[in-house]
Amino acid sequence: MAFTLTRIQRAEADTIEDSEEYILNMGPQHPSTHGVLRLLLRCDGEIVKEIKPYFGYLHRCYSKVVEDLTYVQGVPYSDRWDYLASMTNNHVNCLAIEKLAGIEVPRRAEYIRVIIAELQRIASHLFWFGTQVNDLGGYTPFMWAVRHREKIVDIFEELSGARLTYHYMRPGGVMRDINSKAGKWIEEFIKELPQHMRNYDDLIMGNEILLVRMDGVGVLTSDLAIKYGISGPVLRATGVKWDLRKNIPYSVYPEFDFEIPTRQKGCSLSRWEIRIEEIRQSARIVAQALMTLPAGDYKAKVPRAIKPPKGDVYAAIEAPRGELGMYMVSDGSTKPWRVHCRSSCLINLTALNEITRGAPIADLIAILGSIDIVLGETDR
Amino acid sequence: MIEKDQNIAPTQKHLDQPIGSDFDQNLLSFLDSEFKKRKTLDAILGRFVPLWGILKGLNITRKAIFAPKSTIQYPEQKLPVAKGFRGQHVLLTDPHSEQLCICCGSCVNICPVNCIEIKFEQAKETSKRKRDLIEYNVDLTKCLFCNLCAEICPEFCIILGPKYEYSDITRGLGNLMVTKETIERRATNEEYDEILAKKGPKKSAATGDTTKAKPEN
Amino acid sequence: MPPEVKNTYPEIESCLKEIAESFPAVEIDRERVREQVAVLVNPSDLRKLMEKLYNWKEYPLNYLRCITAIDRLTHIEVVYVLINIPGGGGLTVIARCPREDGKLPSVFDLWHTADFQEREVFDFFGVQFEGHPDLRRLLMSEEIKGHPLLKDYPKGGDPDDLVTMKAYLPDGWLEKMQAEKERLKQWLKDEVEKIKSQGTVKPEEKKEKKE
Amino acid sequence: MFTWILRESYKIGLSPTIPAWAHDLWFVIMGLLIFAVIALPLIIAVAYLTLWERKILAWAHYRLGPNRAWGYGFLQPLLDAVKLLIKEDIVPVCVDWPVWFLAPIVAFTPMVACFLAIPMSNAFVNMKLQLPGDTEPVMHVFQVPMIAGNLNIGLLFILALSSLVVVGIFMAGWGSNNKYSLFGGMRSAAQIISYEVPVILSLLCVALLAGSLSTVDIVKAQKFIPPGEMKTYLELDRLSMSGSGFDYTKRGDYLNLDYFKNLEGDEKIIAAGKLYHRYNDYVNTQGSPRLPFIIPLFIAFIIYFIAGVAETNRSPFDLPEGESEIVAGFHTEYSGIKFGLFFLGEYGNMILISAIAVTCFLGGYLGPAIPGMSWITASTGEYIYYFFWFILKVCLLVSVMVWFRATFPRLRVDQLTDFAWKALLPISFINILIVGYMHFADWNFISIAETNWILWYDNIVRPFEYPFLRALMLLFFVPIVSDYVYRYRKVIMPRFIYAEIAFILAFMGYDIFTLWFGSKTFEIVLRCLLYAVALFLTIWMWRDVILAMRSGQQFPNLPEEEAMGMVEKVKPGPLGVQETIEIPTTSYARE
Repeated sequence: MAFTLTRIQRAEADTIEDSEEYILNMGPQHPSTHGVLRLLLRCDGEIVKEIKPYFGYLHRCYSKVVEDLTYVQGVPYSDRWDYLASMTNNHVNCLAIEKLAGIEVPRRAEYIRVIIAELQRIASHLFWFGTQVNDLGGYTPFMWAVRHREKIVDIFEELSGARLTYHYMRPGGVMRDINSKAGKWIEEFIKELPQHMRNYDDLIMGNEILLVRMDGVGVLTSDLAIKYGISGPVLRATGVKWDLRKNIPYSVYPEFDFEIPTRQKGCSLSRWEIRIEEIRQSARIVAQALMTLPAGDYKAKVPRAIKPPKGDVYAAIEAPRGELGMYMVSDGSTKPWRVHCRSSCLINLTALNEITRGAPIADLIAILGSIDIVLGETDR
Repeated sequence: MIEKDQNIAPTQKHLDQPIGSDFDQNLLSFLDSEFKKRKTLDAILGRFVPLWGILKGLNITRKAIFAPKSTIQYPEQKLPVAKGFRGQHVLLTDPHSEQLCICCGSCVNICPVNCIEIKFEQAKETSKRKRDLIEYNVDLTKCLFCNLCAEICPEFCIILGPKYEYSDITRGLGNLMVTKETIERRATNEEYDEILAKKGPKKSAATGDTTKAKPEN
Repeated sequence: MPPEVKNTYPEIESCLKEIAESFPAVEIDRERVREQVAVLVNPSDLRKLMEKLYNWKEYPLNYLRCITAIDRLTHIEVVYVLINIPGGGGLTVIARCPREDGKLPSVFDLWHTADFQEREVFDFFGVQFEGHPDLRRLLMSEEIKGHPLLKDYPKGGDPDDLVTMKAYLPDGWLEKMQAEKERLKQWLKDEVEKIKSQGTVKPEEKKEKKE
Repeated sequence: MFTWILRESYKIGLSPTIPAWAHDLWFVIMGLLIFAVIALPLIIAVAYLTLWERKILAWAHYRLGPNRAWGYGFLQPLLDAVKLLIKEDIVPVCVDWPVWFLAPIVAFTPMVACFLAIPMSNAFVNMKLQLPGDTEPVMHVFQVPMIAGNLNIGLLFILALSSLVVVGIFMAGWGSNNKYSLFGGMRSAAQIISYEVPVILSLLCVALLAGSLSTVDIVKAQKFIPPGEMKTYLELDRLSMSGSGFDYTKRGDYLNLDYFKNLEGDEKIIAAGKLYHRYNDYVNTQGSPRLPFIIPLFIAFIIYFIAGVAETNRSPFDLPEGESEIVAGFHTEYSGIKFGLFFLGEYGNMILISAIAVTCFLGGYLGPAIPGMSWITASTGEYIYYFFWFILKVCLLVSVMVWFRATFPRLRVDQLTDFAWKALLPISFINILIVGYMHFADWNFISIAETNWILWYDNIVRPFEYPFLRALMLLFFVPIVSDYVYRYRKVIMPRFIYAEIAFILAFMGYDIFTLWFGSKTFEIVLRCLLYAVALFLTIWMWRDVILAMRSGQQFPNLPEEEAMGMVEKVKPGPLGVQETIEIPTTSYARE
């Protein structure tokens, strides 16, 4: 119903010839642009006619800096792209280096990587859950989600020694072995996850206000999503069953049994459901990986100065926010000739103008939250 | 059991033994059963009672209001820092405050942000070591705390310690650019034993200094 | 052992055959990009090739994963990583274009995702994409001069645009950076001559020898 | 205290024989005194309400809340107030200064003024005084409610003033010369105007039951007396007054002591005092149940509370200052004590809405007798006992509001107004019908069953039926399918007119048949037929639409939609004509 009303508002707003349109400058300092995104809105009343995003307020010259560093030195920089999912950033960086240099990763290391990456996905989705509801005006879920995410952060601190920018995954394996304390914590976390998820569902998921706010808002069709290069939960919400962990497997993922949740409507609510379902699937993957954790080395023997042969590589993984890719060019020396990061947030934002057209500003905020951007990754 | 790989973290021994697959094998089935759990009464009421979701939400916040709180009163109480935490640098000397660093400059070279600078001079013939470390400055405003310097160090004498309260209002030398005097401390005996254990097998390595391999005690 | 990654798709092979027939100018390189087949084209053929790949009946490469560019000192290579959803097979199309005011046809109307990525390439390499709706800088601010990811762009910014430099730099650094820029120009000239002479590029090793 | 004030004031020679103007002046002074007694505690109450809210929110987040300022944060509100006072008062460039400056005051003052008409406690005063009709000064028993202005239109006064807040907020939105502030102002205007209607309709039920608009009478009407007991001592009155010709349903009649000729001295006075109370107890509550009105008017209470939360711009209706959408809404540009005034206004409104709800639905200052506190009498400060109950109930409702904030996300603007006009308004209309009928039937279900149904029809249905049936059509069909109306208007309009004609025939039929045949039964049968026709026409009118809604099919796009090319997706592009527009990033850019 709300959607039809916005449609009729849109129809009326468009039929008026002399409607007083104006420019509204949202951001870079705005509570819910998730950092320093700047949107230039052409509005009519509260109806958004067109959006012109401006990036670069968090640009840190990643590509230019890394060209002067060796491959190993470049890895800690990748922590800073998506500071809510640093592990996956390390993962794609190490994956690119290993493909380029042909490094064999031990099996135990791969398993540890999978466990860590899925925990990171859960943490990132939890944080998204909090911020999404915060954008919609609910304050409690944010605190609950952050309090829950804190457990994962503790696990990562126990493993890597850092709480935000864990430089944990290294070319050829991981930094330290997964010790029994962290293992116990992971097991506890996984075991009490279902209760937490039930609490979240009771708290907000069935809430009628949330449903009317999210349902049918920011609809994106599947063909349009593919045309826009959308990836991750936003793409899956449009009905496309595309997940790099299944379609282009890149680690030991083929050995685990998990499902790829998809929805058909492509609205914000279906993105919501996808992410909530992905948390469950990630928990299942972690459980399987823990149950069959092989013994062995946690890190291959890597020369101090990696000298990959000449050539290019495009490595991509399924990060929490979509396909996180890395195009790396080696000229045979110890330093990469060119490094490019394919940011999922930036490319998901390409469709923002399309899916928010004719929606009121309140919906724009909801849609922005449901795309789940991190400006660190958008600007690199 | 300790790898001879040079990139191994020096704090590996501090941590517990690495685990095998000693987790309970019913984890997955437990998860599936838990996720499948549905409250039928809830579903029925949700269909027929208007605004049932809102009432549920109110109920669960009511529970939370009277639940025990999880705040840590920071300056008074502090959370324990994990072993192997990557905080401010620590420059270890041996238990007799004899300098362990051989001024090879590996940490300076590996640092991605060039936040370490060292000054040394040739030692006199009387002393066992070749070089005397004069200055060891770490610029914390630049540092990424990536732990690479600690992993590359052939003497395992520079590590990232557990100190995380190093914020300051000025950036100058001694405040956020910590000096040798600030970060240097004696290694405890077990730390020193671990360092010896790591160095022992690779006495003849080109990077290590053979004369310093076995100090007297 | 890691699971073997499926990197050969029969559809792609047939596709490559047809490309080789219809576009004699393109060269197909199987070694260059790991686990993928690279198709090197000239700017003139790019547009036609892209339309063919996008409208491929059996196996349309409908998903553009990534656009980026590489500065090869003599020319700039713009890389398009294409893939088919849900097939999974893909190609890497690499278009060469001259280094100074290089022009390429935009693929915006085929893949809308090219909107920001082409802007990024233009921002960092100065490649003009003809047919792009609004080709502005993406990440750098408008008043920046030059294109930073070119190899002869001095670290820390272009000393010629005083607007930005004066604001950020302490005294005396401007002269240093101008000297650095001169050095880089000279270095680039030498490199290009060497490449033309021997046809191999190893600038990093040369630099190490210098230092 | 009030007892004391009155007694002392009479000692110092305010004799009952003072002229009328002095008598008025006396009540003016009393009003000012009580206002001074009200306004200061109000500010403090608001300050500590903020602390209480932060505490509850923190507990809901598993946090502790502010606990650094002196113990459990008892000094926090004071420190916040000091901070706001000593903060720099920033005046942005090119604000509309007078409007911008006046806005906080306009938003704050009506809230305080509303508390004039809220009775917070009650005291019994016996005093010797010569009222018209007394031959000499005699002892009289007076109920002095602790209220600044005991207006006989108290409810109206409160409603009128409380809806003035929107003016201040809108002034702030307009004067700040900031688009986000303007959003906030517009939103709050739309919101408060929409939610005034359900508020008034739900308070109308209260006025209906209490038989008065005076808040004091409304509270007295909720004094719990078991109906049986009520009946008995009304009859006792009848007996005691038999022969005296006393009519206790006439106001003021009880002061005419000629009825008590047969009584002597004090007995006469006591009878007068008794009659005074009997009168108040009876006349205010003619036939209504002697309960807190939340029991008979539960639905009205719910409607009022929801709409009241909306009127105070609280979550989930906090659109005017929803910080995730429009940065801080109407008070984006305000700082220092101006912002503080807005803050006070909002939280004072919370207290006000709760106080009105307590007064009208929860029995005001009345409360059950506390066991063991029987020593509380008029002489030992009964008003404290009443005041305690009042404060307790208000705190309860305010906490519920904070609890809402800890739970709910925010609605959108159109959903907000939908909720007011499509959900709350029809429900409150129907609620009024039911309440009116119950009231007519004396809240006695047996008598409802016994009522002659034609009488029932004449008295209840007929006055309401035309508006009621039209309201049915307009409220339940038109808004719900407004979009479809927009698309199907050509189909719908003629049928709409047929249905209208059928209704009018039905109403004409009533008079015709009563005049010509005088047969009510036949007339009503025929009217039922006509109603059937009209309702059939109504349903037929919406048939296509309802079927379309059922099948969920896609609706024909409007011609103007297709003209605008909105049916197929329009490619995103540059800003077009407005490509090279100057955007003032700050408000200083205009200079």
